Amino acid sequence: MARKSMIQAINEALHQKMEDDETVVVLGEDVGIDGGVFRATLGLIDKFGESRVMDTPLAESSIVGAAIGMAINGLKPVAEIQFLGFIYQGFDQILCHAARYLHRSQGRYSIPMVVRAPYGAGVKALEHHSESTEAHFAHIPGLTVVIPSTPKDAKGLLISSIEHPGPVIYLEPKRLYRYKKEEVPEEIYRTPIGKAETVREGADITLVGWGGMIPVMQEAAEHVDNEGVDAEVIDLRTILPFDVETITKSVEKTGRLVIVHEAPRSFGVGAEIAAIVGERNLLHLLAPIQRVTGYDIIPPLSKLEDYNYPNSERVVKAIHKTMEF
Amino acid sequence: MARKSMIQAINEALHQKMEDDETVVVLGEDVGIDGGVFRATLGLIDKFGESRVMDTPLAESSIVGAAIGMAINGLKPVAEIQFLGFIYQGFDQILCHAARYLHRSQGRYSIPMVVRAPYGAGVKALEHHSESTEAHFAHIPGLTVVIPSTPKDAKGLLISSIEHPGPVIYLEPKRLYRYKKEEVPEEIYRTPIGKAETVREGADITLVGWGGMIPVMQEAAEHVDNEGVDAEVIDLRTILPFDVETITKSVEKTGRLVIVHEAPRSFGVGAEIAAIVGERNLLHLLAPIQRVTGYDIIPPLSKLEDYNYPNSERVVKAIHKTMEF
Amino acid sequence: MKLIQILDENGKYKADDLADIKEQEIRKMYRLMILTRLWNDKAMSLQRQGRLGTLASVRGQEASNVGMALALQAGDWFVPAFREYGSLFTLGISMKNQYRYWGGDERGNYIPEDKRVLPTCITVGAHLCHAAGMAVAAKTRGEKSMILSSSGDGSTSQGDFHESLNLAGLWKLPVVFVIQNNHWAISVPVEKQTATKTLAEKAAAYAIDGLRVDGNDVFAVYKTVKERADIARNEFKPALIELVTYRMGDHTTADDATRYRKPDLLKTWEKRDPIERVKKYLMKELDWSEEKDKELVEECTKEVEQAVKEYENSDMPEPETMFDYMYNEMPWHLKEQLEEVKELTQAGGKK
Amino acid sequence: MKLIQILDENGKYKADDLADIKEQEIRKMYRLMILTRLWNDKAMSLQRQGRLGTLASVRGQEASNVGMALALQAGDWFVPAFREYGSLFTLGISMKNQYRYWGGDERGNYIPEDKRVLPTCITVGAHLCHAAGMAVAAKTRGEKSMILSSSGDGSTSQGDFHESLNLAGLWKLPVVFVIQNNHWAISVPVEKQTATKTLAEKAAAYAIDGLRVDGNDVFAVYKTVKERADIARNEFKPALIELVTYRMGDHTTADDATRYRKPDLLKTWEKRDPIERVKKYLMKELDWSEEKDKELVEECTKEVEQAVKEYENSDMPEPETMFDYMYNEMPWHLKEQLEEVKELTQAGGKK
Ligand SMILES: Cc1ncc(C[n+]2csc(CCOP(=O)(O)OP(=O)(O)O)c2C)c(N)n1
Ligand SMILES: Cc1ncc(C[n+]2csc(CCOP(=O)(O)OP(=O)(O)O)c2C)c(N)n1
Ligand SMILES: [Mg+2]
Ligand SMILES: [Mg+2]
Repeated sequence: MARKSMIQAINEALHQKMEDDETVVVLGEDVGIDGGVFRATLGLIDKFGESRVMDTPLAESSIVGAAIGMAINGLKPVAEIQFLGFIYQGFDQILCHAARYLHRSQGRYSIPMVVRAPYGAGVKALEHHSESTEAHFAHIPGLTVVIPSTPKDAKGLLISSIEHPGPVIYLEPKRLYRYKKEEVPEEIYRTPIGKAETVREGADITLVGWGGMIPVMQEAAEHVDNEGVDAEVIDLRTILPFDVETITKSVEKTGRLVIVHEAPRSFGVGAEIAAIVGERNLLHLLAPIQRVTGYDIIPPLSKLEDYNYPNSERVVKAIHKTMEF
Repeated sequence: MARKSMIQAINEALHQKMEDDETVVVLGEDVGIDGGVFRATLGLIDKFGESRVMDTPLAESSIVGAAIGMAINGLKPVAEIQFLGFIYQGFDQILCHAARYLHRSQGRYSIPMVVRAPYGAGVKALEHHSESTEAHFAHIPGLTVVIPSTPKDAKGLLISSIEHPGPVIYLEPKRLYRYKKEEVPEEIYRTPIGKAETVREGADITLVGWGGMIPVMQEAAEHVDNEGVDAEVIDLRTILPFDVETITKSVEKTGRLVIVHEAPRSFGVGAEIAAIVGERNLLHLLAPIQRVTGYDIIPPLSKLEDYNYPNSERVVKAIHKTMEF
Repeated sequence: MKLIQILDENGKYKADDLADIKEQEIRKMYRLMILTRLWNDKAMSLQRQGRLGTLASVRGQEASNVGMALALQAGDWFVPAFREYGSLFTLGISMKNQYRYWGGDERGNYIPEDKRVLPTCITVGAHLCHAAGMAVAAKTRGEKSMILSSSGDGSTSQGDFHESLNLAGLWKLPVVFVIQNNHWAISVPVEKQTATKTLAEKAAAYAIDGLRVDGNDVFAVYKTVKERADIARNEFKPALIELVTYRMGDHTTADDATRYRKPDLLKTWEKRDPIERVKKYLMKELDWSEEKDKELVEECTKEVEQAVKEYENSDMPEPETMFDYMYNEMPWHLKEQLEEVKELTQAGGKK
Repeated sequence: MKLIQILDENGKYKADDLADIKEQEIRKMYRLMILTRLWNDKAMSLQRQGRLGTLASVRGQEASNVGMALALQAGDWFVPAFREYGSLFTLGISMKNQYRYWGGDERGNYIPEDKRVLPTCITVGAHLCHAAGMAVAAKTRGEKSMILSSSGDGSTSQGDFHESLNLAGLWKLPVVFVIQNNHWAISVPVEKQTATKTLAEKAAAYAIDGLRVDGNDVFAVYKTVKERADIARNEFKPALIELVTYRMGDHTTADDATRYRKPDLLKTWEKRDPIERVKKYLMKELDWSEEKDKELVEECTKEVEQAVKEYENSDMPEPETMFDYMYNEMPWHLKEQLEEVKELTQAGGKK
């Protein structure tokens, strides 16, 4: 087993699934000779050729739309949207078509496709390059929305997503692409969709987050550990359908919940988690559920990026507030 | 004062604002000689001509996008999207541009525009004609999202929206277009954006909803009134930014909250309301907050439409459950 | 741009062009056009009686509908918008199911496993991208098949039209995009969609061939689409084909075209009726008679009535079916919601 | 399609075509191109030192940038994408602010009230719709002004390109769409964007004029855009102008073009440098000398260095400014969040 970064793990998953299943194809802007602007598709075109690794014109609606057609006609397309901020030109195709063909055709047409997109802040980029709008996809019935936070999960979840019979939005926290390396099994393996991972067990308070927030939450958990607060950290991994059981069980144990996401707070994914925990666990709650999130603003350019991106200090503050309630 | 339906009130607001302010223009599919498929723009073209009432090509991205340009260059466009289900072709223009020019230009360019769209089920139409996806717009920083539920508010809120200096998504519950008539003042008047309306005062439980749900909630409130439960009914009217004070004050009084919306439940607007009330009013809550909503499915075609659309029976059930907790 | 025509409104025809269309095929076309019109007439009357939902009438476009679908070969795909049920019948999709669909029952949109047809697509233009993607798949596999999409004049304004044609031209895809130019997008005449004189000339922007065909001439439609389907299938050369036809009815039953359309326009087009001219041809060339015609109409009427009967006798969809096919496997939250619905309906919820 | 050229790479020119460009204007063009290149070179080196963010280099496109902007008249609007800061300088937008913008400070995108210029638009193609809408407004008011948009070869694939040009052709809008065809969209060469030989020929799909210009010939760019701007302004006739130029650098500083681009391609285009050929012309015709040239470069370098100084001396934006201009009036939830931020930063939050 070799140590790999998340981007290497993603690249490996693509290589292996393309080898494993000749119906898997890759398309998107610059996915060919360039290997993608983050190198996720590096080397694919050399190995699998232009008919399976397609540099597309600069047109997101047809990237998603053509992928739908490919899926209907026997392929398993993995479409790359260069940055999540540019997916909106193809949003109609996702919401009204990818997510709906199975129902519209009453079971005749499954849409086994993956739309991959780097998301979130942390690389000091230009406008539209730092968006974290998973909530828009979570509110689309028929979709599956997946966000890994480690190299190992990135590979396992991408393989599961490619093998999934329906459309999957697979969001990659670009800040973690090269954040750390870890042992990643060589072979093809699956990380289950719909299952959260408890990355740190704790008795006093539950922290739920995903993607780029996991290291932030872990740092906060270590910090309060020194103060005698034992935090449980849950990596949600799948946003839709999310693993409600792991969350509610944890809250039943701890009685306290802080949700962390970098997306704007209002009407974000955190709201649904808070709402459902409130519905199911009201009597377990020892304090109000807190949300530590990006603000309801446009992700700032590099100079102010860090002020919007939740950090462990803000999470610790929320933990304190919750513990002291 | 004459009695008018909601669609008549909307039409009157458009006539009056176009007369009042020559920078107001209307554009969209079939808004000209046809007067719009629901007749919201009836008679405008005769009075104001083709240069101010523009039948556009069938292309939503440019309907929204051109409206943005008009707004930048001194007009106040009111763009009609024929049904909310078709707005997604123009979603990028709304999210990445209409909502962002003010910030992007650091105050130089305001975008005084309104995007009107009929939304929601209740007219037994084809696919995409019954969507209620206000949550997608609520999660866009920079937007204002307004939904009237009465003829009087429809006029007052549309006038406020047209006069608003920023972009407003104005959603019209098509089921209520001709639902009832009421006295609507002849003159130009404004209903404030951001203010909810308590349409029924009550002491025991708070019901919050908007648009097509208001009559359903009122019916449920009448029903439980007979059983001795005194329900307060709040018409939210503005979804973003919503009137948190009216809701939390009511919950502080009643200790119980049921949120009603026809949109899919998960990650809907109800989640944010539940989350924020949970944050602010945990100790006031006598029972878990309930959500009575459309299911997480594609709005069914006519034969099953009523099974997805929340009705007073479902609201009453939730009230019972909440009261009995 | 030249308008391709074989059979004119008076039944006059270009014999050379017609040579390779078999008699049997002509009879089939005629029958399918009549069937389509009868289905349509019946649907309109069902709608008026509240026995069917909103309907987009296909009256006037029967030659376009039938001609293009007949041009397909086994293995080819058909990707319709919403005004192509004549094509669907031609391809063997059941008339009953179309009644169900327009009657507000999702099950009507089910396409049997042995048909290469997509379900109705309401979002104007979106399905053109799907057609392009399907063509990529066919080409990747080296399959000898092609994709035929159909959409209206209004669809040519959409970004998706542009992106799909660009892809098809660039990647040399086995796809033919048919535009049924019926002159209207609801109340908007085609002259208000675009400044070009024809829609076919838009093909130039994608370096693909554009052709313009009399869409009320079933022979020309059939022949042109067939030729281009063959080229697409064998040579990977896409095409854009504009069928010049006319929407004789309202946009849908929810529309009233008298609000925006001068009646004399209709009269001009009535003379160009796609069915009448084939009848004239049949009379002149294939020993047809009023009597035979009446028989055929009666036979077709029976078929339509049988479909109506089956439609009206079919069970109401169960409320639980709203949750079907949302996912290949139902996730927990839908299971919970399904239970809610079951409880409500068992308690005698509103039907 | 013919390529419009006045000044070739050897400094040879068509005297007739040049007749109506004044000497003074030529000197101005030259100066602006040099300024742009120097600003750009400096920006690249600041970026390498971590003193600036990701930058899209404009090297090689100075003639396109400067020529099109100079063609505008008071009252006209300029609607750029992101590779037009040479145009912005030409229009009097401050060099300091462009450093701030590319340095990751929103304030750099502020456009002074007296300039009719839109801020940088990153979403490829989207701003073409805005240009069309602005042209509607100008026409509605009967104003004598026009809108000039600029975007890249990649943008021609977007649905928004199609929809905007269709609108412009249909409504006869006073707008000119300039495409800076620099042959690349990141790693994708223009031959992989579309099957057409030129981008200008796409104008046919909208019944508007398409023109193709040597984008490294500042005279031809200026003259052609000016002519079409006049026509747009006075006759409400839109146009599509393809400027054939070349991206001499990487896509941005985050890109490495050696991964996908053959070096010999660059050499060909180096010979076509837009600045060199004007220098040759100046030398031959306008009494220019190496000495004067050096002086000019020195003068411009000082200007650039002054801008750098101002940029680097300008204060960091306050964290609170993230909330500025989200709304014309700040709503309650942003006020609350702003208070959160203030508390955090006063408590010494991470800078
Ligand atoms: C994207 C989108 N916008 C709006 C509509 C509403 N609508 C339904 S049909 C129609 C007109 C379509 O015109 P055309 O494409 O010419 O097809 P036709 O109805 O004439 O067959 C419109 C605007 C839609 N279905 N999809
Ligand atoms: C809608 C959209 N998709 C993707 C991107 C990412 N991106 C930035 S620039 C670029 C290439 C642009 O090419 P072109 O239009 O030719 O302009 P150039 O960079 O050559 O000036 C891409 C794909 C984007 N900015 N917008
Ligand atoms: Mg039409
Ligand atoms: Mg380019």
